[in-house]
Amino acid sequence: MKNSGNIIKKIILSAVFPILMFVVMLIITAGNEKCYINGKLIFLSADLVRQVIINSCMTICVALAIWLQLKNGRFDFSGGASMILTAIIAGNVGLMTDSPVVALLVAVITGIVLSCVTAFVYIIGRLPIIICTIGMTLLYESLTYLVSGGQGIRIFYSQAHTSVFGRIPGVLIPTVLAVAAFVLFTYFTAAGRKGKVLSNNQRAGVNIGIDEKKNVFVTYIFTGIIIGLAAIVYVSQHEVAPQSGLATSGIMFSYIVPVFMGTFIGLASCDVVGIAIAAVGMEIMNYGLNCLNLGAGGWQQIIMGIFVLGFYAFSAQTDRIQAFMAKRKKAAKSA
Amino acid sequence: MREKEKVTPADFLKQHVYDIAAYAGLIVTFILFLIFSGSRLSYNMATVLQSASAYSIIALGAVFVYSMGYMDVSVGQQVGVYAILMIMITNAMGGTAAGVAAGFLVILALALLCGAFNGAVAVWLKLPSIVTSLFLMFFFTGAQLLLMESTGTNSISIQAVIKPADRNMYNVMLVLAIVIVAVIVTYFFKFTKLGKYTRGIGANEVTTAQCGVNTTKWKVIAYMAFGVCVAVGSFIMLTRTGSAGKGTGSGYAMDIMICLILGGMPLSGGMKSKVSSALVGTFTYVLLTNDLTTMGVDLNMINFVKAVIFIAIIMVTCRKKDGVLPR
Amino acid sequence: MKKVWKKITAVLLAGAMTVLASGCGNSGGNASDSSSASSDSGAQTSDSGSAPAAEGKACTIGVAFYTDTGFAVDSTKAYLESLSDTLNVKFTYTVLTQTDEAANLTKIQELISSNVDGIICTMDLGMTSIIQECEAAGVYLGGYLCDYDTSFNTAYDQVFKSEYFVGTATDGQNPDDVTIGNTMFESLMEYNERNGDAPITHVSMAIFPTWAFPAQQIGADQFVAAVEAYNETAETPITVDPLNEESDVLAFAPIDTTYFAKHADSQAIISFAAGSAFVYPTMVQAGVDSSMKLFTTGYDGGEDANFGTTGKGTYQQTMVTAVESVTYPLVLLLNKINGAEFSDQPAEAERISTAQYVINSDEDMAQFQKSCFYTKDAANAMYTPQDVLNMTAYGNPDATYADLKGILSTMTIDSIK
Amino acid sequence: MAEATQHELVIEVKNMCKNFGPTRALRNVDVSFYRGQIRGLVGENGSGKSTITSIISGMQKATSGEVFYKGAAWNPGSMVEAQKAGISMVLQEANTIPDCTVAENIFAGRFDEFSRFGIVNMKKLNKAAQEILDSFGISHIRAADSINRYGFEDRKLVEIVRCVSDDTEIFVVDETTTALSMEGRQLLYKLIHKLKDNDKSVIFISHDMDEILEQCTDLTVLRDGEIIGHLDRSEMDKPNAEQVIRFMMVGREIGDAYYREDYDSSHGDKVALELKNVSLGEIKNFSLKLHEGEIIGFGGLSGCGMHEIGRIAFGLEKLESGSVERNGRKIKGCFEAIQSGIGYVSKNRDTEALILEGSIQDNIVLPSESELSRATFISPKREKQMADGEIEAFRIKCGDGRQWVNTLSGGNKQKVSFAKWTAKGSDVLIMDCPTRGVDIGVKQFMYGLIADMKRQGKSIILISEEMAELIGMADKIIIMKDFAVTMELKRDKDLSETDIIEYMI
Repeated sequence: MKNSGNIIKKIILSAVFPILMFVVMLIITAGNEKCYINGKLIFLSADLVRQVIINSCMTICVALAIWLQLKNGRFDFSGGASMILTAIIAGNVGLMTDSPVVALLVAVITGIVLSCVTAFVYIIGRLPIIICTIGMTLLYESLTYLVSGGQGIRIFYSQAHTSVFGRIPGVLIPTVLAVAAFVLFTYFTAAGRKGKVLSNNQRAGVNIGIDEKKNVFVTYIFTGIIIGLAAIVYVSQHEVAPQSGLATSGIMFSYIVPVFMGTFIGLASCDVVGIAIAAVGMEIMNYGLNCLNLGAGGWQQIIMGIFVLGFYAFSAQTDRIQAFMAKRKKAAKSA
Repeated sequence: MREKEKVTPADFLKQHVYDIAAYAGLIVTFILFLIFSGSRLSYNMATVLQSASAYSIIALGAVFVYSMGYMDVSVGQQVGVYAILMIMITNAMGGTAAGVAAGFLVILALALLCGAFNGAVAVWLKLPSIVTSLFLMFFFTGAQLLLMESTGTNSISIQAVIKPADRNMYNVMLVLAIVIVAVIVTYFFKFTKLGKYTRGIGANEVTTAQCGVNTTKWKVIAYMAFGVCVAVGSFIMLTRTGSAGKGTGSGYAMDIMICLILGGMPLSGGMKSKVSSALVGTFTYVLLTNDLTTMGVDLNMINFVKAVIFIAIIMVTCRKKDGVLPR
Repeated sequence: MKKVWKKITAVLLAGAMTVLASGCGNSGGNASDSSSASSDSGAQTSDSGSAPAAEGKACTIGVAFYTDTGFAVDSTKAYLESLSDTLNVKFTYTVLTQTDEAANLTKIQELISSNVDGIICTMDLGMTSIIQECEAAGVYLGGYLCDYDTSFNTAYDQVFKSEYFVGTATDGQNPDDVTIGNTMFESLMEYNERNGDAPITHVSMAIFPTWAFPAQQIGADQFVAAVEAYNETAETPITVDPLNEESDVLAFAPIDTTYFAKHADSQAIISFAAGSAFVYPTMVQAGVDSSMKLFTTGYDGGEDANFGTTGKGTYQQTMVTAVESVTYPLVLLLNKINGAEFSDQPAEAERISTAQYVINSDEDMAQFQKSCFYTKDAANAMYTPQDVLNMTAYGNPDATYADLKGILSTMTIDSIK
Repeated sequence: MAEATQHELVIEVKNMCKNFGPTRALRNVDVSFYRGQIRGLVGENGSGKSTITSIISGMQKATSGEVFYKGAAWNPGSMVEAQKAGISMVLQEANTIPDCTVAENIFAGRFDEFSRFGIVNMKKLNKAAQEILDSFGISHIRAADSINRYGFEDRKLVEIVRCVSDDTEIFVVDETTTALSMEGRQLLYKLIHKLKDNDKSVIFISHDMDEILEQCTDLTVLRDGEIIGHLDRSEMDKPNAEQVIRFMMVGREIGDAYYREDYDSSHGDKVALELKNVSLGEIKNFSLKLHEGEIIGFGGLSGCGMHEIGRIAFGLEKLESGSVERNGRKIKGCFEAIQSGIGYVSKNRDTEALILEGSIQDNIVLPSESELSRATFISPKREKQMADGEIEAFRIKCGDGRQWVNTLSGGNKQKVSFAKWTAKGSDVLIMDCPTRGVDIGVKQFMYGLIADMKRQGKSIILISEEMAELIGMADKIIIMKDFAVTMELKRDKDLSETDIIEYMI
């Protein structure tokens, strides 16, 4: 009984962020005349739900791919590049075969292959992960110019029958698969458990008998699956041009905020839920900003920056807050 | 008690393999440069000098930050905003020399402020300094867009003469600028507390702090030193075109990181950090890009070739021999 | 020891790869012996007094694109390469940024370093310093697909009066003679004629910021004026949502889904901004691609799948600049390099509007699909290599500047072979 | 050389050498281990005990020599390989994995045994882990709990549980007991005797002579990387066994210029460092006066709070109340501490005291840069002079000052972390376990140095886990337990370890 009560409490705690976001944006938009068309508040429309779901799904997929590596102690810079290259390959194949399902399969396979290549170079080269993945990012980005004649993929998303995974309800399929892959890996597989051990005490883990190289490979396979799924959502929603100069890291970074926020929010429940909720909250904010015409351009960047800093600064103080709370509790007890 | 060991050539190679690799990269790109520049060699030398000037000055400053094991992703946007501000201030003051000076002082002050922010706020709020620089990146991206929107054009030009009319004079000026900055940075990095402490912080922050070093203070100073170089670099970059736009400076942060890696700078910082990595890396990078263009490499292939070379070099310079995979 | 050598070999290998890769680039690009050709030209450029050969001297022209991929780039490359043998020109390419002057200057400097004799530049960013470089190196510069508006208005003396600037062929949106608003209106009328049962009566617009594309604001005003004139007599007047400064001006990011809420009654979007990249994706995402129509410019590939009555029929108009218009700067550059000049050559460089392929029906699309632009095949070009040679002053003594200018106005949808 | 002949030989080390750079840790060692034995390995720090076991159990490779395990050549590539072949080792340092459950800690290397198609059956895993814990008699540790909930001692027990399985043939206990309370020790003793009775072999490394004499069936003594001799049970039962063993270990009577010779505990009157009613966490109202020329020793089990006292005295901790003062000046951080002439040799030598990836010179001059700096300029020549002076004075074995610290042996590393403060000219030195992992020669050198410092009027806080060291060096010994002082002892010739121990446990 106590346990179920706990879960409900956790869920409510986790849900506070998007609800708060919704209320804040509602108040702001309601107070701004720009947000009314014919006396109707555009923030409160069916479009809000649709956009938030579509964009959250995209965010969740990418965020999970980033988080899976981070959780295992590696910061993988190349995730964005793998995703873009996968998206271009899968999109072109999907266009050729006229089948989104084939595209999905190709995306997952390509994602796995690229991730394995990254893992291979990492293991063989014994390079620090950031430097290694910067190199792989440059390589994958350069390959975006060499596949499909450097054209990227433009019309996959714009054809209704190929872009089913970019819209409701199709977008839910890759998202659910990505979440499933993440949960399966982290909470059920031996590799996930080993990864957890390695990330907490790498040397001890290796000494105890974990084959680190094998573990890295398996982790990358799962990352590859999630990257593939993220790629199919991405290519179903965007036109994908070839990239260069580590621009893909920018694409990846634009999804990284929910990762950090998610892990913090997830303290109240678990990381997957946290990331999902953070994604929803962020998208509500974005939609509200769009209603205010602040969704793009300079102000959006500045708001985003302040938001990131503020959130980070807040979450970094958790130990101070906890210490403060503990002190108060103690004081209350003794009193 | 002291036994001087004999240094064999093999040992020498082993100890200096990173340096050798970095310099080999520079030499190879330079030879290719000589071969493919053909009849316009002297012109092309000026080209390389000009495109490397801003990079090398900023990279030299970045040595302080990278030697602590930190990085700054906001540099590109800072350069952009500084260039635009410099133009706006100069033009507002009627394009006079005083305007140029005032503009430079303003961006210098801003750069120092950003340095202090990166150094101090990160410590106060217990944030990794990448987060504060991420914030600055967002902030300056926004500021750059807003500033350019306020001008109503996609490119604004400075109304003062900030570049000698004579091309040779200009090139000499650039060489002088690079040399002066390099000498100053070398001095501070090798012969003063600043460099010793930043390297110490990079190698082991706890130890350095326990040696009585106020790490917060020196972090701030290191970031500020970097800020000075960013301001100077922005000005040098501005002298090239005399104009700036929304994309000015974009990609600088990543390019400088690549330059430093190519020059053999360990991203984790520490005692192996060298000033020379900045110059070697920058010129390798600029020469490589130049070579690929003069050689007429297919546009779609250029990035691929660069990536392969980058991976080959890091395979040599960054390989770790340890029981566990490096993170 | 062994390991050390291994590492050193790796570096050298990387160097060797560079050489190899460059070899690939050369053989892929041009079959002619480039090294001798380029070194010759370097020496010959200076003595422009010598008598030009009919086929022109061997020379290299650098082409700086505004983007690295896309139909316009590929088809331009294909067309230029087809001219290479006949005109005795080798082409090398580079890509400029759209926002960074210093980066562009570097790219142009690199082109000059690789021994080009002339440059075709599709961007007007950092032009004052670029033209200085060209003057210093004795390299001529021409424009293509770009109105050089910034230079025209703020640096006319430095750029247009420079003897090294030959002029530019703009992409039909020259701020001096904007027609795009009227074109859009005509396409709308044509659509309503074809669809008399369900005409479009309410439209909204989208443009890029004025500072980047001044012609688009003018075009929008022109369109509104045309509609107002029409409404005075029409039975079913057309409503145009006035341009909302915030939501309808795209800061080079796709329009937002809230656009559709803000223009809830609109049946079609008249996008002066490149619609297939900045408007259409959002339409698909919001699910309005079958209920709303899009009149726009540019062709990125794939638009034909939903054009006119095909597919969802979202696209009802697009406009494309023919790749053959590159002949304008090319011919002027070749004249300069070969020391020849038209008898009616104007004293200062000009910017000339190119006629556009206006595609606003299924038939137009079918016609467009035969063009060099669409097929990326020079065999479909309007002008053969010999035609181009005949346009030059040295290849054809009778050729005139007026003819060359005239050619730009012929490049309409109907002239596609 | 008395060998128990009735036992079967299980592992044999022949002519083994191991060099760490210039240091020779093992010199031509021959030793055999038999089934049904608990063989103690004793010797001073750095005598090579751990080196032998770590080579046998795959942690490192021998420079030369051979090992035969069950009759075949044995050359394990990793600890994993050794463990699979039946050789398990419990290390001195904490080696559990934080943020994971106890069960995960126990089965980290063996998840696959509980997996089908790569999916781990956590229920089965937890159950198996609990069964093992129960069988070891430590049911108070719950398999499904996070390891973070348990203290150092329980974690050590989990480690032991992780190492020992049915397949274990050889079990190596490397100075594990220091971390354990009596209860934990009893558990471990029971375990090794059970293994012995099951005809397995146990290698037991400890500094606790009583423990060794009580628990081991055989004993091997090492000194400076060489086997000095073997003792069997009967020899160990002789009344003078302890003295014999000690003599074998040290090679001469203890007291000969090893520790301080004088028993003069006088010191200056001036207070060099004072802690006034300091409170931090568990430590409440702690006060201390350190005088000029005084050596105060702190003893206790790890976790008793003595290490924290060292950190507090150096200004590394933010105090809840009270103050640290030197010459009337309050010390609020290590910067002020160093400025007022305090130096600190951390017990975490490799992570706190030294920049491993830096040269000897870099390390030595780091605290003194301010003194070396002349109008911002730091002369490389003066730096080199300072470093070379210290290298010379400390007789640090190295090529030159540019050699990296991580290539040095433990003793020489420790010399470098001392040299930092002598170069700086610090008058008060706080040393936390200064002779941990240091070989006997260096140890002797250090003691000599500490004695010299006292004579020069410098003040020293000596925090140590080795009681002999405290007895041998300190003017006053403060024994701590559970973050409080349990006893203060004056320097006395007759002071013995047993006198101290009762206040520690």
